[in-house]
Amino acid sequence: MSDAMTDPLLAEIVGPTPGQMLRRRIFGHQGLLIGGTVVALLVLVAIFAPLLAPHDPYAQSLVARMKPPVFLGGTWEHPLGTDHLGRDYLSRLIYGARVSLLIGLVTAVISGLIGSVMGVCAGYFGGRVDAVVTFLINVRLAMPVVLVALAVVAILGGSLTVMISVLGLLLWDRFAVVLRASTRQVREREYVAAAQAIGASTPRILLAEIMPNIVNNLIVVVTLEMAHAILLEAALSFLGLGVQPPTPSWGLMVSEGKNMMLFEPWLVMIPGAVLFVLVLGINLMGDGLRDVAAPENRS
Amino acid sequence: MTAPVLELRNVVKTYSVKQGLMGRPKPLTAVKDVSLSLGRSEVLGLVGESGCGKSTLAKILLGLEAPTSGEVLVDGEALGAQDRLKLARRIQPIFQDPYSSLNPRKSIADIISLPLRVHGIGDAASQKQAVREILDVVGLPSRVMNTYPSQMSGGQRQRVAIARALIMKPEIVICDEPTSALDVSVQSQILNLLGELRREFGLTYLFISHNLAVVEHLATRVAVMYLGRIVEEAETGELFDNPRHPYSRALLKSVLTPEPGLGVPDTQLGMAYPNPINPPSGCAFHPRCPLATELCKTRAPRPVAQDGGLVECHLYDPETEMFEQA
Amino acid sequence: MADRLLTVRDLVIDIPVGGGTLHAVRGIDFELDRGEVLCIVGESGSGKSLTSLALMGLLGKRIKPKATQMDFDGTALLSASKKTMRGLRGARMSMIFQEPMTSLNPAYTIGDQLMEAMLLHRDVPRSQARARAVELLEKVGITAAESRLGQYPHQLSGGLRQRVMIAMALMCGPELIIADEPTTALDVTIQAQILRLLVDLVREMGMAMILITHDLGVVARVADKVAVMYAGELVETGPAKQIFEAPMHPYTRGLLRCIPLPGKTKRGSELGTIPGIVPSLVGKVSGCVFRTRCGFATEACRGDIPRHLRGPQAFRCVLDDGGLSQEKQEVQA
Amino acid sequence: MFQFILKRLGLAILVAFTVSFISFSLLFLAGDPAAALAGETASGEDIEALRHLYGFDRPMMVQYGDWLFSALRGDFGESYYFKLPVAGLIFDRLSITMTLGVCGIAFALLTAVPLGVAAAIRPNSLIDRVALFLSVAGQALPSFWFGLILIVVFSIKLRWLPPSGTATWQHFIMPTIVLGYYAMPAIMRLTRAGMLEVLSSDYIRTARAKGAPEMRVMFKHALRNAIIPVVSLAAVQMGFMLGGSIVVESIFALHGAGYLAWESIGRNDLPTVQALILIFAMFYIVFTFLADVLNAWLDPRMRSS
Amino acid sequence: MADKASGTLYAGFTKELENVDSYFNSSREGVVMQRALWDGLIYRDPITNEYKGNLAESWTWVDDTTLEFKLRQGVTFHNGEPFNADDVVFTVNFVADEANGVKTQRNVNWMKSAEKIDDYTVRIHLKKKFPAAIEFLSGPVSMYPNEYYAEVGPSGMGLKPVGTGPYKAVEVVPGQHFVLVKNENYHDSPKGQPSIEKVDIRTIPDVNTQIAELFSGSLDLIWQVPADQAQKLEQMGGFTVANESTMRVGYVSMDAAGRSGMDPNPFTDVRVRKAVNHAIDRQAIVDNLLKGKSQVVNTPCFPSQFGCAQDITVYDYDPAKAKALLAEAGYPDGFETDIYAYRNRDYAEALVSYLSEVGIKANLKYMQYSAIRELNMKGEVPFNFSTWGSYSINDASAMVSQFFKLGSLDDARDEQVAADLDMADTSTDPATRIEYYTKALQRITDQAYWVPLFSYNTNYVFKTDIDYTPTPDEVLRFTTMSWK
Repeated sequence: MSDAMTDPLLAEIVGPTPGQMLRRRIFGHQGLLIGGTVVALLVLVAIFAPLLAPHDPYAQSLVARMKPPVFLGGTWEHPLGTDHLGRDYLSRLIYGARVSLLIGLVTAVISGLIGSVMGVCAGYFGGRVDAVVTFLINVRLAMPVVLVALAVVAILGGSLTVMISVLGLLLWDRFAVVLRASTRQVREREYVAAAQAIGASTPRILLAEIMPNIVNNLIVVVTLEMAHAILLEAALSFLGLGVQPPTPSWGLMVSEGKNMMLFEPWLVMIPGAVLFVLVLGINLMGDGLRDVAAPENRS
Repeated sequence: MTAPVLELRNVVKTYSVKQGLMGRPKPLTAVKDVSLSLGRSEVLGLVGESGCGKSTLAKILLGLEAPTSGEVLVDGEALGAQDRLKLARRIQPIFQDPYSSLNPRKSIADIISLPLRVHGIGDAASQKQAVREILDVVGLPSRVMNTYPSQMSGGQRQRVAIARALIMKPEIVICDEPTSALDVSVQSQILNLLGELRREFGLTYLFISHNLAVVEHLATRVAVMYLGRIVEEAETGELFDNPRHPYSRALLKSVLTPEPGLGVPDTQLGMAYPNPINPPSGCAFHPRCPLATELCKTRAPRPVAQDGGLVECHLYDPETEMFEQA
Repeated sequence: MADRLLTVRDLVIDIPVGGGTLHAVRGIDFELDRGEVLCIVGESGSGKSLTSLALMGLLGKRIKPKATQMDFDGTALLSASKKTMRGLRGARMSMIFQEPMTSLNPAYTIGDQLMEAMLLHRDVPRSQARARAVELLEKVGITAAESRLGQYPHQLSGGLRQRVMIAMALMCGPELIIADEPTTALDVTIQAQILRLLVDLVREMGMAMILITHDLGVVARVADKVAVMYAGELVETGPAKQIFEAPMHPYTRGLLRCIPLPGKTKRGSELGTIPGIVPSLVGKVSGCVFRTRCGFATEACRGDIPRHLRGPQAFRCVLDDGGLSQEKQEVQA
Repeated sequence: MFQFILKRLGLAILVAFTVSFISFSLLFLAGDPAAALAGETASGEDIEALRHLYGFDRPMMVQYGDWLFSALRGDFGESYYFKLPVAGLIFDRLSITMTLGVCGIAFALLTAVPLGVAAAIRPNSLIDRVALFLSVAGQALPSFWFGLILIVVFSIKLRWLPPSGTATWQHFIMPTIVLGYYAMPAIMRLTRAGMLEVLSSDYIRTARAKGAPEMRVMFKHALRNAIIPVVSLAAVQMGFMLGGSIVVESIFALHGAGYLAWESIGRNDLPTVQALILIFAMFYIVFTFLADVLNAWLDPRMRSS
Repeated sequence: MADKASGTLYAGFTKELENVDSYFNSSREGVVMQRALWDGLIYRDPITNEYKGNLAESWTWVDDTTLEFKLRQGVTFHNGEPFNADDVVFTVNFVADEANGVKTQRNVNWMKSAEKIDDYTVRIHLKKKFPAAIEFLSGPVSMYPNEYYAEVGPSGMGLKPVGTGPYKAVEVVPGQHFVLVKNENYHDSPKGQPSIEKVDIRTIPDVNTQIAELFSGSLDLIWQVPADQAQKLEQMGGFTVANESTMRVGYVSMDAAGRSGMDPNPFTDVRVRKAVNHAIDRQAIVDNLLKGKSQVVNTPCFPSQFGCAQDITVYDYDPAKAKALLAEAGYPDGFETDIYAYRNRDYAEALVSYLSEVGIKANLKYMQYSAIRELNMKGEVPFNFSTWGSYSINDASAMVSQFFKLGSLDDARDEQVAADLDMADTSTDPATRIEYYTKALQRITDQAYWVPLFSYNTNYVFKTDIDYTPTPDEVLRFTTMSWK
């Protein structure tokens, strides 16, 4: 039997499904795999913090303050030593992962909701809606984030809730910018016109036709903004206007350790390094996701 | 000609266009007072250069844009007054770019069944059955239902787009350059399919194209558009055998058929296509027209009936002195 | 032998891709004499553009073309130094691209871009380059040429830009022009104008041209010689008249049948088709690549494919007549 | 072009007004400024008197109007803490912040643009990977931590650089690096992406087809186009940097405007904080405005429209 | 580089002064500057606590509300203006006028006016009987040049201070540094003659940076160094680390009067308050966190203050007892509350941790002092870790009477205590005063209205070639410093 006798259409459908392609790209992307692994590990650490932490992160022992970590001559009782109140540093780091990830995630969700709605509306409806959203983005970008966040936290008092609300209300700009652009792009696609011609309602078009095509961009921005929020929280906590002690936040740990930085540098190095690794992991993951899921938006 | 299923009466569409990033918006009249009618089972070919307003016209017919003034009638009913959903059952589009007209994140079954779901026709099972049937009609095996557009070739995608357009059995299909993105060998497949479907389902097409050879092959009537106006409209044979408007003549001359030795024709057209924001005075075609006179620069011609068609040129208007020269 | 300008023997272009090697162009041969117009015609993905870029040495760092011979007027293009190639490009061989909208640098004026090639290759003062630019702009039918020099590309329409591109290619009076789908992005009426201009200029200046297109209509009207390309191979070559009047390869015949001819094809009749799609060229490719879409395909098509000569016309097929007799029988039956 | 500038200016002014209103109302909700003003020993009556003296008992819109009108004339009121005009207070410190900002952006541009270009010329090469790593690491590096590490290494261990203050140019080296490194990744990525995009564009192929040497293609044809968005980004980053210099200034004890902002927040010094938010926002607005104008001038497509 | 050879002493300040004019700032650093740049009429020896004449040669009480001073002759201000009765009259009348807005009114609002008798004799009239007048005149009340001050006012004085003190200010760059040089014409003051030629005081907010500068040699002296760092510096050697106690007392106040609207409000129950007292290991905090000369304090005042009895009711650290008391009060599982704090976040954290061990979940609200104070005055703070420095006044009235006399900051609102304190504050008889202070303190501790915590200390760290002995009043005196 000759090749020509076989169904030509059979021969034609050889390409992988979008899902297969995605999987193939994911597993071929080093940065994504490394970043994803780091983030996954830290997420697991956060989830299983009570099982992993050797001590109660809040239990202080004023007679066992600033014990050095095991690699600097400490004991395995406190593998990473103790802080200025004699609390187990490792346990605080482990619980700190919860704080950082929680802040990152919830902030990204809040700002993501605000920014996506604005961006998608601006991109889809254009005209006046777009003008208003663009103006709001401009206003938001003009506000110095750190300063405004500091001021608000100083006014309302620092707590996890305040922190998350403030960051959530401040960090929506990138969502709006990116989703506005990608919605505009998708909106020009003929399948949107086709759906309109079919008689599909605007919410249906937004949710069923446009959303699936911009969700990749959204996920990318979510990861990058998560990293941004985590860094900002750490910076604010470092400046003393972030989450309140005794909550084990990594930024706060750096801030507390800073006092003894010149004598016990590990107090600063350890939480700073963990923060760096987490944010690096999230960024690698975000960059990777962009390369993998929305390669057209690489910049 | 049978009773028109689709009629355009004095349709005007004006956009406000910004020049540059921040320039002052200017009015751009993309469609200028166009009247057209489409009989049942007719294929009206619409030809013209890019920017002449043919795609705007298509959008108006699909209800994607509202005309600035004028009326669109479907079976004698004004379009604006009709329910959008009702309209969607009667008129469906096939777009130019099969890569952009299918949502890449949806399976073929999802794409084709979307009209049924939007209109709430049948349950999941019957929708699936309908998809299977329509796939058969457009010559695709039902296996493709679970694949995605990215897995298909351009020709197959265009078949999917046709299947989506036909699943609700519309009367009218607006084909906006349906083959211009395809290779020749695939283009002929799609043209054949469109012909078959028309015969089988008694479809009416508005067939927009810049490829005159294709229009000649498929259309029963042809309308030639220039800068928002229909400058000539006639039965296909009549137009191709005896083009009247100088623009139609130039267009026909530009068709390069694979016949060796004929050389590249001289269209005798002036170079520049005018800026639609500042259209020329008088007859919009006069700057490019080899036969233009002083009169053409100042006075816009009016449509004149000619052998069952229309032409809009002073040369054919018995009331102007140029008539004699033609 | 006529005044041979270009000889290509067994040109191979392999492109490394994710899953292996894409054998984009496989062993093609052609030659071109001074003053001749060769059209390479093929559908998308046939490798015709890659061939032209290979001639110009513009394939990029990742892609290394191979050939037993690729000579331009005695210069071996593949072994020439970068400097030699730069000396040829823009001076003795020029190229015109498909997209006039994006092929001009938006940051510089038309004048700057026109003069650049001349200033690079010829030791002339700016004033002379400028004079030449004005002369050529007038030649390509642009009015008020002098004032156009100060304009930026975005101020020109597509047709005008393509004229500027043509003028730019002509600045140093090249011996060979490679035009890659120069009119595809343009409207029909403009297409005819530009093609006419190009052909006239080529004839007037005695240049050779390689025109790459997918449009058989363009080929028929412009070409002296035609090379039909399918999936990286030249399936048929020969003089234009012969190819159109007596196409031998099943693919050439199939293509011609697909096109409706106003006045010749019966209106609304069934057009010819070529079923299926171009096969993937990644991995091992052997035999006739058209066999998956060919009505006359047999087991033999998997093996080596002979090249048949009919005077200046040549085609590759296992059948001596390219299946022509079989086709006639089918029509009768 | 002129119309563009005018329109852009209008937008900038509108943004400035909105920001001024937000910053004013934000801090207006901060609680009783009179109590903050009165200090440790004041009685209820003292506070009441102060409230009246400073006009805190008037409606908010009146106070805003008042404040804005004065601010337009360069009068931002008197600092609660220093009892000195805020404008002078900020003006004194702005030069340090500006110096830092200019050095920072210069550092960022001087490292990011060459790296970005080099990375784009040879994608996936070693230099590309190094550049990518630097940018990814830069985005993940908490600047407060980075600053502390630099102090430990360069001031304490190596004793090469002074840890704090502004006396000499050496004092600015570490703050410049910390601040500039914050802006570097984005600029690097944009340069790289822009160069990659431009290098794959048709007109670069045209330039090569003309026989232009590779260097000329890179710098004359490619960089000229790729750099346009970088100009905008640099301006935006400069705006962000000035607003974000709080952390750096507090680590290196630079008595600039950022540090004043942090201290003023701590002291509840309302007029100073309001003025600083407005001034930092104005910097951003002015820089982006200038960048847009510069962009329009660099890009002939916008220049002629 | 700072060293002995350069003759310049580089010192670090943490806090930026709002105004160098000593009447218009309220910080410790301001007091340091005040003692260096200006003189008071009287001087109190910080060691012996003996009052000596400074700008005044002698003083006498004319009556209960009038003091007469004989002024020292031949003293000139830094700008050459001679010092005489006009300067005293102007200064006193200026600062005593509330409208001029002296920052710490308490320092000056007991004076009514001053009156010139002759060029070198003045009288100061008091509003009412005020036994601490001498103490204040030897402390915060310093004399300004009348002509200059009238001309430039507080803001001018802040930028270019002029006094009679042992040092002159030659450069004032707000927020950055102050440069003082020795006053060569300094009068024969009990402060002694300055020895160090030049003092350059830089404002460096971060203690770490200060230490880094100390390491790199660009600072010679820093103070207010936290205990941990001071200890490390001492261990390292190469620096002199001196520790002195201060009068500042840390305490926790509770909403015993039930003003905060917390419902239920456990603090209205004396058993809960006692439980809180038992829950905190104050000695451990002192030993491990404050260190130095800090000590546990049992009553709401500093032990050296007149009338500040210590051995009344002492609550020892006994978490079991605390739990029992809580259970008895109906909170066997403890309760949740907010605890406010404005400084020493680590101490606050330690408190929170102790409280949580007995089941009291205290959410730390770390805020600006002014913000907490505002809330506190409205009675919205249920639980507050705070401190009080008593303006370094060695009298219990400076602390306990500030908080328990039904003022807006009084969370106990105990009329009995208020009445006793009133007796103690207004009596002139030391025995009566002691009796009533003791009575009040007894009730306060019995009722456990507060948890008095500890006294603070200050660490001074300086290069070994500097000779200096800090005093317990937390004032840095450049005059008593010298190079070895």
